Amino acid sequence: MTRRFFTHGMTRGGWVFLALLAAAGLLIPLLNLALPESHPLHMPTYAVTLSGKYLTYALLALALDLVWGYCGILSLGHAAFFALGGYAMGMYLMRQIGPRGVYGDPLLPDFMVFLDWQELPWYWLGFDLFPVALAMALVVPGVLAFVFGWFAFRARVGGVYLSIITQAMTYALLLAFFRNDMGFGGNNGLTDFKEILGFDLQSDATRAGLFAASALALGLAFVLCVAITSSRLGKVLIAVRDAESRTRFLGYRVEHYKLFVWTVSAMLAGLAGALYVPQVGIINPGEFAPANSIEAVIWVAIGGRGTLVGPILGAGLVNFAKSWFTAALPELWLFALGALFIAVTLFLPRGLVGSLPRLWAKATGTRSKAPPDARAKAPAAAE
Amino acid sequence: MPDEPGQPDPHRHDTLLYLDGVSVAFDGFQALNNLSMVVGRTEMRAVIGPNGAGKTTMMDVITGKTRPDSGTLRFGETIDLTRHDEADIASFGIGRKFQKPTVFESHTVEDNLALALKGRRGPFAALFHVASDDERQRIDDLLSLIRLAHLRAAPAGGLSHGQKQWLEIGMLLAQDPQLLLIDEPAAGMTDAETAATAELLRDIARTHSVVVVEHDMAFVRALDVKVTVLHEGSVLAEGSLDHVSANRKVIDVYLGR
Amino acid sequence: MIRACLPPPAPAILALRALLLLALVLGASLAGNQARAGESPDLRAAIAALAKGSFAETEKRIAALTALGDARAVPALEALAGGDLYRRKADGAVFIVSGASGGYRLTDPLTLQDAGTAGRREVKKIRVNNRLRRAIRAALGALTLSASDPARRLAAAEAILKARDKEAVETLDRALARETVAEVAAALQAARAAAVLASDRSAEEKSAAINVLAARGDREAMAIVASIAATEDQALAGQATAALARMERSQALWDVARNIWYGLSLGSVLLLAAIGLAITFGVMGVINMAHGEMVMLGAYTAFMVQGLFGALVPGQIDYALVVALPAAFLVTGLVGIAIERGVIRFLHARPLETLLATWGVSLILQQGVRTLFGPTNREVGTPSFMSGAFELGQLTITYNRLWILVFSLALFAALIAAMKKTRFGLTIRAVTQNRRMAASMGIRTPLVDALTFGLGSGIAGIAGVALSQIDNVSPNLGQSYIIDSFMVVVFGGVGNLWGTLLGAMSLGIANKFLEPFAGAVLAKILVLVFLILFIQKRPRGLFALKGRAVEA
Amino acid sequence: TPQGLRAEDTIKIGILHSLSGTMAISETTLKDAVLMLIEEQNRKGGVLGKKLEAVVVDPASDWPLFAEKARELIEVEKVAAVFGCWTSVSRKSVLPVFEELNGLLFYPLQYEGEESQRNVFYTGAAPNQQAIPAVEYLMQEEGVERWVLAGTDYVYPRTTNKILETYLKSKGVAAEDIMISYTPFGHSDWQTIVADIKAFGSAGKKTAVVSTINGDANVPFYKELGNAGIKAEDIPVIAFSVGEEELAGLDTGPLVGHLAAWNYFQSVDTEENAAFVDTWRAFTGDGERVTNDPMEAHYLGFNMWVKAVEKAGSTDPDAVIDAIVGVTVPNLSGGYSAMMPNHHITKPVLIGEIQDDGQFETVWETPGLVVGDAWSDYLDGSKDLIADWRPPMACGNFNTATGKCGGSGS
Amino acid sequence: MGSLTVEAIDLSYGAAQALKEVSLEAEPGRITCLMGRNGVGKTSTLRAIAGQQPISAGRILWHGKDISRLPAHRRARQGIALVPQGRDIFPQLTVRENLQTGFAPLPRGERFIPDTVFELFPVLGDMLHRRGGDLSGGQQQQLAIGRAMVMRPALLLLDEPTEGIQPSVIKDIGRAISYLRGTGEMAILLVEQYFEFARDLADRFAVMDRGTIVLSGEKSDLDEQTVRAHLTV
Ligand SMILES: Nc1ncnc2c1ncn2[C@@H]1O[C@H](COP(=O)(O)OP(=O)(O)OP(=O)(O)O)[C@@H](O)[C@H]1O
Ligand SMILES: Nc1ncnc2c1ncn2[C@@H]1O[C@H](COP(=O)(O)OP(=O)(O)OP(=O)(O)O)[C@@H](O)[C@H]1O
Ligand SMILES: NC(N)=O
Ligand SMILES: [Mg+2]
Ligand SMILES: [Mg+2]
Repeated sequence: MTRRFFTHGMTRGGWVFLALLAAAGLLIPLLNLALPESHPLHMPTYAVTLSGKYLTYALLALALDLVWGYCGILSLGHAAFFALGGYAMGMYLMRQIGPRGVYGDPLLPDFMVFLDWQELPWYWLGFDLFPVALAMALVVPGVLAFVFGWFAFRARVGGVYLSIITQAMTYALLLAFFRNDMGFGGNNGLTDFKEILGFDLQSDATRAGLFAASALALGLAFVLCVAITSSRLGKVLIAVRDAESRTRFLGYRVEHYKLFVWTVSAMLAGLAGALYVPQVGIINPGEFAPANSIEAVIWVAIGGRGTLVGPILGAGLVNFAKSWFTAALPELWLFALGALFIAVTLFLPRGLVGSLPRLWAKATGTRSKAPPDARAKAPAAAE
Repeated sequence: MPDEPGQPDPHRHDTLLYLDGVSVAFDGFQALNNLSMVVGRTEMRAVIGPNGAGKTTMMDVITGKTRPDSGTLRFGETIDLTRHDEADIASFGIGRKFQKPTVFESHTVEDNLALALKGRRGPFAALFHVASDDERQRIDDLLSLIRLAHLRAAPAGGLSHGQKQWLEIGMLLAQDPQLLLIDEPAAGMTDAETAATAELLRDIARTHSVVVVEHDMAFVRALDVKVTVLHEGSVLAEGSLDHVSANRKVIDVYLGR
Repeated sequence: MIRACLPPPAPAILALRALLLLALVLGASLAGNQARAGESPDLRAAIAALAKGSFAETEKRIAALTALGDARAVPALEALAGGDLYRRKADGAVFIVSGASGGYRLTDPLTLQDAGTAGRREVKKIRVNNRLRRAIRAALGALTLSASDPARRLAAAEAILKARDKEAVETLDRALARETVAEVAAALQAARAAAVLASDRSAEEKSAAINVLAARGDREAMAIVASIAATEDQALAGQATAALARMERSQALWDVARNIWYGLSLGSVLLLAAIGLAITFGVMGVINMAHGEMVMLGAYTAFMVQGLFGALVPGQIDYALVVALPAAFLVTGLVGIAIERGVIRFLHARPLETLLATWGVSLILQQGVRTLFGPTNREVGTPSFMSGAFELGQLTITYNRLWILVFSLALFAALIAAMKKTRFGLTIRAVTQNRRMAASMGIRTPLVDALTFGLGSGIAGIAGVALSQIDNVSPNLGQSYIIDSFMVVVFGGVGNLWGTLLGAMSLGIANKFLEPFAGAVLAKILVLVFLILFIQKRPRGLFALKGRAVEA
Repeated sequence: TPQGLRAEDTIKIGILHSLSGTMAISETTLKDAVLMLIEEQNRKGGVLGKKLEAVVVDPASDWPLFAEKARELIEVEKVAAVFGCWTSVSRKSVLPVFEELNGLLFYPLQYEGEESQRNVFYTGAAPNQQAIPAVEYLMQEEGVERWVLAGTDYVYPRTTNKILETYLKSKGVAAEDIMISYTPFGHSDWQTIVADIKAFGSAGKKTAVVSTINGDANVPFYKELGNAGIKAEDIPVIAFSVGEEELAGLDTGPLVGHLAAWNYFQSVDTEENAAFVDTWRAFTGDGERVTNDPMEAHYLGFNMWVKAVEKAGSTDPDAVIDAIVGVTVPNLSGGYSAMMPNHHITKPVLIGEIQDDGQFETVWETPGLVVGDAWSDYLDGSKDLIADWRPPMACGNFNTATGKCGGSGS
Repeated sequence: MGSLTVEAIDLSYGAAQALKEVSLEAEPGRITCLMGRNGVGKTSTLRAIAGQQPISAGRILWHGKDISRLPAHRRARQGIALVPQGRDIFPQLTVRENLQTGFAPLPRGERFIPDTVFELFPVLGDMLHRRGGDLSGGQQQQLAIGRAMVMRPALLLLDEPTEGIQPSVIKDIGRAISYLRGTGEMAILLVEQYFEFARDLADRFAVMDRGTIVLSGEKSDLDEQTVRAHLTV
């Protein structure tokens, strides 16, 4: 029954994706750890960490697609959930530093010492335990999303209004976390991590392990999203996206549906953030920046909204392009990236995954099963 | 002035829908004006009236889309409809077909019906829902009834106007509500289809309560039920079609000569 | 006793004070002195002496110069304060210098006669710092209390008020007797009151002085009265305390007025930033992430126009900004049209994707400007009519803020008239509500789309010209406004221009009322939280459109 | 080892400055400055007979991207040294990377101190090389008794102000004579704060503003200040983050007399500086282009690295780290700056007043050079700490009270 | 040869073909009535003529000139007006403004709303300042017709104009249409399900089924039973 629940909606593409992900999750660490540096197939640690980061971005994109692609909620604040998850993990990593900080205080992180904090604030308690921190990485974004969604969806805030208040939310959090008084390290955030679960964060094995963990998390999240979207609940979500008020007249409590996916999505984003932080080594309020949320939206759009594989590819592609361009064309890369965004919108109107099969079908003359229509209603302005 | 003032009695056992003194104004325009009406269990009622008389607004009020400024609105014996929202009201058993057809455009015709099917509406129920044979059968039946079986897998967004009307009727039937509110079902149908629809509704009304709004007099005649004429937000006349069509006022404001 | 409350004065200041007094005593006869302007070797030597030694020594020499009590020293002192006094390396002679092509034009500091030119390397500027400037200002105050220009007399009175010199009372009395301009007289009165309070004059006189200062009511006066409130004299202290309480009450009212003014002024900036977006996003439904860059392009146009003005009609820089307005409208309007024709028009059926494409456009424009103009700030000069400030009661109103408020309201009025009263406005609205049907009504939808986007962009450009007066002109300019702009449009209610106006003003005022006690950071957070809560109450903004028409 | 792989005939230098995003406005100049230094060095024949090759990346004002790019520079590009970072957070972000991969970072900005890392060389000012002398100047030369500490809300201003607060109090300034105000990054509406400053300054005591306001927020701040008629003679503002580059976007007419404290001004009148300015203008092809303090810091850092490499005969980081301490190079203000064992350098402190041509005029300078202090003497947690990377101590946070390496403990 | 000649047009929505070789004619002073069951392609035909949907084959001639490639607004400017199915009122424009959108193809001097509009639909006159989207269904239908009349078209395309309209107004509309025919200046193409209404007005009939014309001709030549047969399932 459970097996059926998780797999009945899986398409062939989905299986292929999972297989590739599993292969990458195993192979990349192996190529990094088992092969000597001189071997042509050796995977440099730099690339492992980078790919691990992409995977966490992909997880964020997947979470966003769940609400935007399937339920029409355009969140311009998803980075907030990501960052909160990241902070939860960052706090754990911070506590793991122990007396190895520059001031050697066994309890207080460095930034607290030089700002003269005498004791650990209560909300830092318990974060020395990994399970607590991991749980918080899910619970904090989840609770914030739940409370935010509870009010917003009940009040029937929708369309661009919802988008903008999600942006206001992340912006407010950005400013709040900037404040040194908040006790999260102000603008510098949390950094200088040493180890996770006793493993040295600077060792290749830990990095490979984090990569594999990210792949696993992404795989599980993907399966969960497939299950959700292919269930009747998924169909209700699409119905809400297309004609919200009509759905109500059928007796569906739209706000409950929205709240459900919204919260699930926020928790997935939090998980992504928690996996992101140990791999990049820093979490600071910059992660709350509205531009980050917008970028995540762009990954989804590029990959193909309303397809689950699309956002994953989109996140990977855009970030790979960014990594590559910023080194290869440091002074022109914005032109390249900007042009990429425009080109994809114009020439691949349904994103990579939405459009390529069509183009392929056109080219080969075969017909393919189209993904759920990714077009949405006009924003309130045009309605 | 209503010439057959039916005394509404909310406590009658066979009263399903009870409206008393319902008024709604939009920016000062009185769309419903002290409207009172009673619909009994398994009663079918036809509502006619000039464009802008308030027929659709009445349905909006009953289904929770529009809040009345004043008046009583009761469903069954106990439920005060003014205290509930659309989803609640739908789950009490009030279904509606809109004047302007609204369907889920990116869902297939079949999924549109499946979503409308009677059943538990919570997110978790939906998450773990598995389609039963009964449900599949019911969808098949409805598809052939609304003559869209050949388009069952087509996205509803691509249907013609009339096909969407039919799909909406199908969705309403799938809901299997106690009370069906049907706004202009015959619009865009051929005469033959209109007749068939009237037949279908009569059939349904044996076990359900139905309120139909329609401007097609042939259709209303075929229904052969009590007719309520609305005008400027309140009841102008009530009675059999022959009775109301003889009313001078009804002729003046509605039927014309 | 009063001295005891004041900080121990630095010796230099004491010396100055004595000199000031001396100068004041001589003040009355200065006008006469000027008349028999014989060449005074002392004066020339004293001026030449300014060119040598450390700041501390120069300060002493200024004192010595002032002590001569000769108003002919004024130009030299002013030039020194303004950094225009130079020493010729060859002979150590001192000149007032002004720029001329290829070198400097020299003016004799005493005779004010032209003294030829000098190359850049032949003269050396005489250094000043704030301490010297302050000394000069005080000295000039003494020397100018009887100047013919009322503005200078006013400045002199204010300088004496700041100095709170107990010895100045008689001098001020004499000046008051001569004074004809009410404003200057009031300042002299206040300065006299300050002096009286610092002296050991009678209690009645002091009591009267407290009333004079209480009537003035500003913070300067409050500080003086507060120092009296802390003295031993029971009666006076009581009176001062009461006066202080009155002043504080009126100050509190002025604070409210001040916050409203600041709020309106911040609101006008928000309005300017948002108004173009109210068209491209509010009316057309394009999630226009490149809006900020349109504002930025407008600001850069102002920079360019100013450059051209500087080259073509030097000296008329004031008009550059006026010319920049239409220029910016054209430039950004055309860019907007190009964007609409090149990108947006393919996305009319997919409004959400405009976010993606316009984000791309914004990246390209930012980098384009960075490549073209460099990453650093550009200077857009302030025209004279926008510099400085005036006082309105206890309010300091800066001209640039006032102009920006007026301008934003004018722009808003023009736009609303265009949208509601003209045929073009009607077609814009028709096209954006139902493009296909509008075409079937014979409306040239492609043209209207392009012009509408052009209009929104052009207006953003105009706003950019205005914003160049208060903010950085840099490639990042647009990014700093984009979020606020969206907030304003959404808060006001998408598609409602009046909502944008009210939204901008109320967010501005809310911010400015919160800021004094919450601090700038927390105030901003609170405003955002308020916005989130407000939208729960009114899910379609301040000026929500209601009814079927919206849901249809 | 990396040395073995670096067999090419060029030595790569990494440049890690944001060329896009919010910091591009400041950092792009530094990228150009390093490119110029590299070009100059190559003209002189390079280093160890090899040409230098710049590797420019754009971390795009995105802090995690700084770490990623740092890793790329060291691990993939195998650069010998990196010149980069501006904000403290970007430095914090890359620190672990430089530590893990044993790279070299030259950080050119004045910063909050409280740090000394083996792989990092701090060529900008520590607080004792900027903030404290600035306040001393105001106290002594201008007789300031009342202080507004206005800053952007992040760690550099916070720490600096904390140090200053302790310092001022130790000099007998009362708590009510200190006003502290923080604003968000990019704050642009300064009306309230400027009015508050005006009010605070009208209490009859000589008042000054110590500004740690960051980059973008300065232009609107000074515009408001100028328009509100706050004259330097009345309430001088001394800034630690406003240099020639920031002033380039302003009409400085109304701001004449306001101050800044740095270790270098473009107006410094020395042969070296004249040459530096000329080279810079030639390099950028812009005859009006200004120079600033962080550029000088890179100039010093770069020359120190060159000298250290030549001294060590190798670009190997360990060798350079050992060799560079004690290296002395001429600075642009006429003296010699030395790399100290704590990886900070010696610098003169200059106080300058803004002129109406957008330049600063030095009105005061320290008689000699000041040694950068990694750990402030005015903070409880750090007053016992020192840093010394020479063997045998080789410690960035040695506690003189406990005699141990590893911070103050408790 | 009518002034409107539709020659064997094809039209597809994506992969689905909706029209196959549809040919039609309409001429001034006459009413051509297009009938057929739901989904057979009536609306698609009108959209093709009005230029709202591109055709993939065939030609559309207007006064002998091929207009098949012209954008919709150019066709409107040549006198083709559409009363669409579903009304397509501009929801946030007032009734007056909705009517004024019809001015676009008119020369400046003729930009007024003809009195006949208000005579025919007095309710519009009463509600000039109400937003179009707030009107009841039938009122919107009346507005859609009125709006087309403002354009003073030479070819009027009416897609089920009686849908949702009260009986008395249907009669008025019928009278109005015959009046317009009577002026002899307007060609009218009427899509209608309401058989009696169509029969009373039509001069010519065309009946569609599954995207093609299956029957057409002068009313006099056609037998009512045959036509009706094509409309039942
Ligand atoms: N939001 C609103 N603002 C103003 N008037 C409104 C609004 N909503 C409805 N009305 C008016 O209320 C009246 C009743 O409309 P309603 O749709 O109920 O009529 P109806 O009886 O259904 O007409 P029809 O037969 O044409 O469908 C109409 O005159 C309409 O214009
Ligand atoms: N936008 C669309 N996308 C895809 N298919 C469409 C679209 N519009 C119409 N169709 C299909 O084209 C066919 C013809 O539709 P059309 O609207 O022309 O029919 P109609 O004759 O006007 O029907 P009705 O009487 O119901 O209005 C139908 O099968 C319909 O499913
Ligand atoms: N280190 C600084 N100035 O951010
Ligand atoms: Mg109706
Ligand atoms: Mg149709």
